[in-house]
Amino acid sequence: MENDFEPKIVAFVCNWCTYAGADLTGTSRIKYSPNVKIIRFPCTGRIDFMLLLKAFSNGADGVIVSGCHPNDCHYTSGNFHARRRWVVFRTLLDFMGIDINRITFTWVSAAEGAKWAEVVNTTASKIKELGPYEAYRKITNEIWES
Amino acid sequence: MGAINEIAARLLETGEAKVVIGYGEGSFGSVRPAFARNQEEAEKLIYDKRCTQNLAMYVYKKEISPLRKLAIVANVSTLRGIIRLASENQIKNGDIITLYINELGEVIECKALSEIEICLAEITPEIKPEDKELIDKLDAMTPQERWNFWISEMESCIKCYACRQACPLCYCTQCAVEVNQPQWIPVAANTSGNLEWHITRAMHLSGRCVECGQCGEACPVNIPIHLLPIKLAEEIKNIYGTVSGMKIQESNTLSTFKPDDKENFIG
Amino acid sequence: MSKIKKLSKESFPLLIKKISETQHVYGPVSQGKRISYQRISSADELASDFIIPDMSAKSFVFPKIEKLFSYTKNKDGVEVQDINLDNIPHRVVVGIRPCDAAGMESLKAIFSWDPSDPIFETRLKRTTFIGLACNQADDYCFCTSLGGSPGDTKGSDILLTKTDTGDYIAEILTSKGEKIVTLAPDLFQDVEGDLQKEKFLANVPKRFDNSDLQNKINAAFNTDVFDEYAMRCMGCSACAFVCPICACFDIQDETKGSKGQRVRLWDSCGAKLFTLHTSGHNPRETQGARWRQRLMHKFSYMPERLEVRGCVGCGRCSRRCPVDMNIAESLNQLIIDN
Amino acid sequence: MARIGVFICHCGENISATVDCAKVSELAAGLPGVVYSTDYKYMCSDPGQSKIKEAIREHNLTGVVVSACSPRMHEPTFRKACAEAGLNPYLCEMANIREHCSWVHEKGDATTQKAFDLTRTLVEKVKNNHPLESIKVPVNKTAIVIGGGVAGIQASLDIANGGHQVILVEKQPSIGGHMSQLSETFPTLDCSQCILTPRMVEVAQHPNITLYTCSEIESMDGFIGNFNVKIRKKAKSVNEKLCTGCGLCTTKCPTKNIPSEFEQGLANRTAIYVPFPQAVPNKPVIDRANCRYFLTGKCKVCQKLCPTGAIDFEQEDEIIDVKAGAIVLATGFEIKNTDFFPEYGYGKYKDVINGLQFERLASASGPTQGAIRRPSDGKTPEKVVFIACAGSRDPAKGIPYCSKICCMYTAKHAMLYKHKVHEGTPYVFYMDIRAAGKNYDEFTRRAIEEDGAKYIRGRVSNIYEKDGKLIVRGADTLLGGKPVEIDADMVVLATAAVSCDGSESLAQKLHVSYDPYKFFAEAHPKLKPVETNTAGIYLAGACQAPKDIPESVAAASGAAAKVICLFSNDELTREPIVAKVNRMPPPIFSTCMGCEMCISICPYQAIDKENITNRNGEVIKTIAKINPGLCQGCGTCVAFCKSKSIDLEGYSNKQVYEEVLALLNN
Repeated sequence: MENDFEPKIVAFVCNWCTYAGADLTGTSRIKYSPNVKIIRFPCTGRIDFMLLLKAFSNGADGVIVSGCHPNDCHYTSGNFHARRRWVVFRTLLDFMGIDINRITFTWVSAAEGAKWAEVVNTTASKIKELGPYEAYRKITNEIWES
Repeated sequence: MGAINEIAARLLETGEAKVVIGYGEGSFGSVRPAFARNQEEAEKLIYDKRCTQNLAMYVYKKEISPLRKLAIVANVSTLRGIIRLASENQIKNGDIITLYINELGEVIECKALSEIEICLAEITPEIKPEDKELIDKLDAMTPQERWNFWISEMESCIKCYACRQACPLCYCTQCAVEVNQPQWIPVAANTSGNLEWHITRAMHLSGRCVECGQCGEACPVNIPIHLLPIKLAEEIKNIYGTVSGMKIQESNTLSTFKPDDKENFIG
Repeated sequence: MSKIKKLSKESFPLLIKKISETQHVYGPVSQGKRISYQRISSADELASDFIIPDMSAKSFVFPKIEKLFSYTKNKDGVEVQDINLDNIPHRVVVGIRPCDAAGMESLKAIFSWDPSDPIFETRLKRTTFIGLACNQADDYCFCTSLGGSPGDTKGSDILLTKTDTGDYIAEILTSKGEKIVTLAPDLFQDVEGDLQKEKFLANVPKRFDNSDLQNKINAAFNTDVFDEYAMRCMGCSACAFVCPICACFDIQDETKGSKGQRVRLWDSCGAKLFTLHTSGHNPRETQGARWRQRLMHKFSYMPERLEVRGCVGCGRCSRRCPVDMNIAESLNQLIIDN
Repeated sequence: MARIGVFICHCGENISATVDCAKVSELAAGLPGVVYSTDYKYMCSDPGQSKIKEAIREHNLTGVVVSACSPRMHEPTFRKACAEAGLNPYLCEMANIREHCSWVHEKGDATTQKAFDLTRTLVEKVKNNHPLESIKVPVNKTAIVIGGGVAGIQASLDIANGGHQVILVEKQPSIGGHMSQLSETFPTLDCSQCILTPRMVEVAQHPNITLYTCSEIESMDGFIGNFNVKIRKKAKSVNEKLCTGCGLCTTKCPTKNIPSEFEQGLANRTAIYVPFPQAVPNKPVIDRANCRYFLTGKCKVCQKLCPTGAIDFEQEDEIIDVKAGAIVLATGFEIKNTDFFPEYGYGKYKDVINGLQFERLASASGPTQGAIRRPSDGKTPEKVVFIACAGSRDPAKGIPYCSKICCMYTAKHAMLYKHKVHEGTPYVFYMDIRAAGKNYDEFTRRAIEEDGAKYIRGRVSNIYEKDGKLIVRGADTLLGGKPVEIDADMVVLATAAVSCDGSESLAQKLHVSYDPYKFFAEAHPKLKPVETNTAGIYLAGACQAPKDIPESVAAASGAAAKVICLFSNDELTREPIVAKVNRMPPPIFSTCMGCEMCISICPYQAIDKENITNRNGEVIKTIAKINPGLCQGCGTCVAFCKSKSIDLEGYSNKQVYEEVLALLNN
């Protein structure tokens, strides 16, 4: 069962660094796990924390959030704002017992195609090990099962 | 507690305030928010140890704010609420006269918001020992135990929004939970919807919460929901050194940044 | 059909055990600072020494989320799946307070009003209420002012009254109650003579005289008594949600991919969104108007249309109100003023 | 009802080798709202694009999803194709099934499924797209150049020669900047003024350039193409129109002992003065802080002598309103004074001077007519110690960066000294020699090898005076830190180049970001070196970071080119991917509560306040307003806004929300 488990992982990435970095992974033909699917945003600053909640409540087992390295933001400071947001958000999730091991925050630049593959593979294998996010699924499914 | 009645009576008499928001005797030995619009009502205002409720949310309440100029009887949490509202442009100088009652029971009449800042300058805000205790207890738990704790609380939530209504900083005409394009948060009071609602509320208060605990006080099913924003306020104090509701010109922690802000989890 | 039996304190847990063999049993359970009706498997789990659970028992017949039907969107349109009433469980609620049980009558009046609501009807039919008469009360209790009592049998299928020995006087009130007795007839002992139930009931003094209440309330419609309420009431829905009778609801679609379901959710006339029009206009513009609506609905409109009041005097709304909007006090004031 | 067309590209075999494209197309056809779905070998080819165009017309499509390569590659291609077929280009989205799928996964069902998942996600997004029009902003073709040093001069001339109006604003009474103070320039040793003054004159005479000296920026609002700037022109007390620049006043002024700024305090000037002989404009100004009349109320010698009656003691500061389409910042740099260095005597030794003072000593037009004489007693120094990195690269002094120009000018100073004092010995203390530049390394080598400058690698720990000599104590790190002591006659500190006083407040007025050292920040360190984050404001020269002359000039021409590009259009066309604050009918007007936190979060200062007024003009509500001319569409405000009152075109809340749901629910 454990081995068969194919986790659903959503990656929220910025257009200018990580999306481009993932493009480079492709151009470099570096293979990675197909469990991760990317949603494109202009900037990490655009990524609403509520979207991460929506990902979990719609059955995601893991989430990746990735953007430009500090000081490299295409919009200069979107990632700095995002960084504060994630610091607080992560604290809150942890305080509520939500499994923060299921969220990977990372900076991947447009030049880091190999890093992107590594981030995806590491996250995918970590989530595989953690198994499906049953605890969250239980509370989201209750309304559908009654 | 003569002073508060006399000051309220004078402010109403001179027309400096159309209504004085304060505390009055409530049901069966409790206190309740009270509104003095005339001499008779001014006489009924009280202030004592029971008056811990943060009344700042009345300042922008639709039924009251048109009566500005207002006066408000304030404890420390009300002061902080007012200052934070001012820093978010919800109150202007001159909208309100604040009657701060200090530890000695003296009434300090603040006509300008800057006078409230002066009162607050002498105060180091601290969270309630019982809240601290519960936060520490939760911090010491395993994530699984914390999850079990909160999920059992979330199951009880009925989404009555008393937490929001009681909060001095939940002043939005349209709350994020009322947005239905897209329907960010389910309307239904199911467990995951409740969880999303409370996470959203805590996030929206992060960097802004004045730690009055009013949301938890208001909860009809006794969910200690105030621990969420208070926990974040404590973390923000530790990480960024900011405390909200102390200065009108204070910057908002989550809409500002420093290039060398620290974090230890972004790879 | 009322029959009086005796249920000894030793028999009571056995009865719960017996019922749980075939049905889900619920009762007031203490959970931190909160007492609520929860599923139990033994009498030990029941909370003791409290006035009234934080939430009323209405969720057994009118849950905070009620699925009405579900649907699937496909290429050609929408396929609707009706709810299967057979799936509504049989349940027994032990320890429901007489006021909560009495509230069931009012709820029934609302949901049976044209047209009758099959889901509600089925839930009510399949729920057996074993009431427990109140032997203590607090200042907020005012059932007696509205014609109820701490030992009121209305709405209960069996009403237990705890005596000073710890044994119970059991009034078997309905055929559903009879069915419970037949599960374990040996536990119910026959009694002789008057057991003087009243002796064991809490004393709930009358807070006001309810005669002509409807007209007095109507007379207050345009008075400025609501101005102070308008200022104080902060517009949450706590009062409505803890109320055993408030039955306003909202209909929403919950969706997930191509699946969806239409649900009925608790709503409250105290919330500003309740009457907000898309245009931005709100016919109940102020919190005062909304509070008035709450009173009017309970004490004027419902008696007029449904011949029941919307209030049983449990006092929950007042206990739970963050700003001490005390309904009994309001009523008293309206009665005095008018 | 949405009518979506889905087009799956094989990309030759790039996609189809691992993804079953026909299957994806078939699955997509089953999605609600999809009315047409197909796959093709090369969607980006002409026949591929024609397929899209035909489908748009034939099936009346309301949205198009092309599942192919990265949108970063072909989004413009397919959007253009859609536009050609009459579909608004912003109703076309791309699912990246090549870079993000076929190239990175093995052939198999999972890969095909992922390609479909990505396609479905974009189908759900495009259902929530709506037509957008590119934003047009009119362009006022006047540029303001702030700062009249060599960078400002170059930028002004380039823009003016491009046929556009330039307003050059200079704080000092003359343009010229630091370059006009220099003696000779490295690595060619040509006379600085000889090459600069013709440019200064050209500025003065250029029909397209309006020059305001003694002027500063008072305030700025507006945005790219449409800036409104107030310039404060300080009172010069001399009517420029009447003044002929005869200079009589300056010779007769009784206050003659004011240290000359131009001469770096090595010579004096009068209270009414022209900073230097080649000044542009070459008309005097009165230094009110030192003028006898302004101090005592008596004197007026200049007024009495002036043949044209140009002296005007009553003159007041003038505020000039100008409108401009672009702004070039060229405010240059300053160097630290010797008093910044306690270890070098806090500036109390007269013969410890900074590099700029040495320039004046070496300058033929300087106080010594180019003879190297030390300030204290006018003697020709026999040993001169030059200390590079005085303050620079010293985190302890708060200046961790390299001032960049010092290595070169110190070599030049050593050379100039040796050329003028043949018997003298120049010593140079240095940390590293940074001589990267055309002919730069050759130049420093010449200083060492031909002119005998003695280079000592090490820092100077302190300087003190003893018997009329300056004892310079340091260490030679190349000799294992051996202590070195030199009894010098004069010491020249290559003090750190720092941002100008007032650059922070100017940056704030112009809403330009700046680095921790108050140098203005470029929009991108690599690809946008002359742009700032505020569209329409550009950087030239050393206001951005220490730069030498050729770099400053290059940056100035770069900035000018950016301005001319901007001015080559009557209107700016911008991607309509901008944020908007919602508006709704009364009584709500907008759900924005006016907390203004988005104003602080916006990296582009694109958010301002807007008052909603009733018919009587009374303010009902103050809300945020986003200037589409400034907004770059990052969406940080959108994610931050608590009441969800701001949304971003192209990445709206509804769009991204539906994407998340679609990705996870099949």
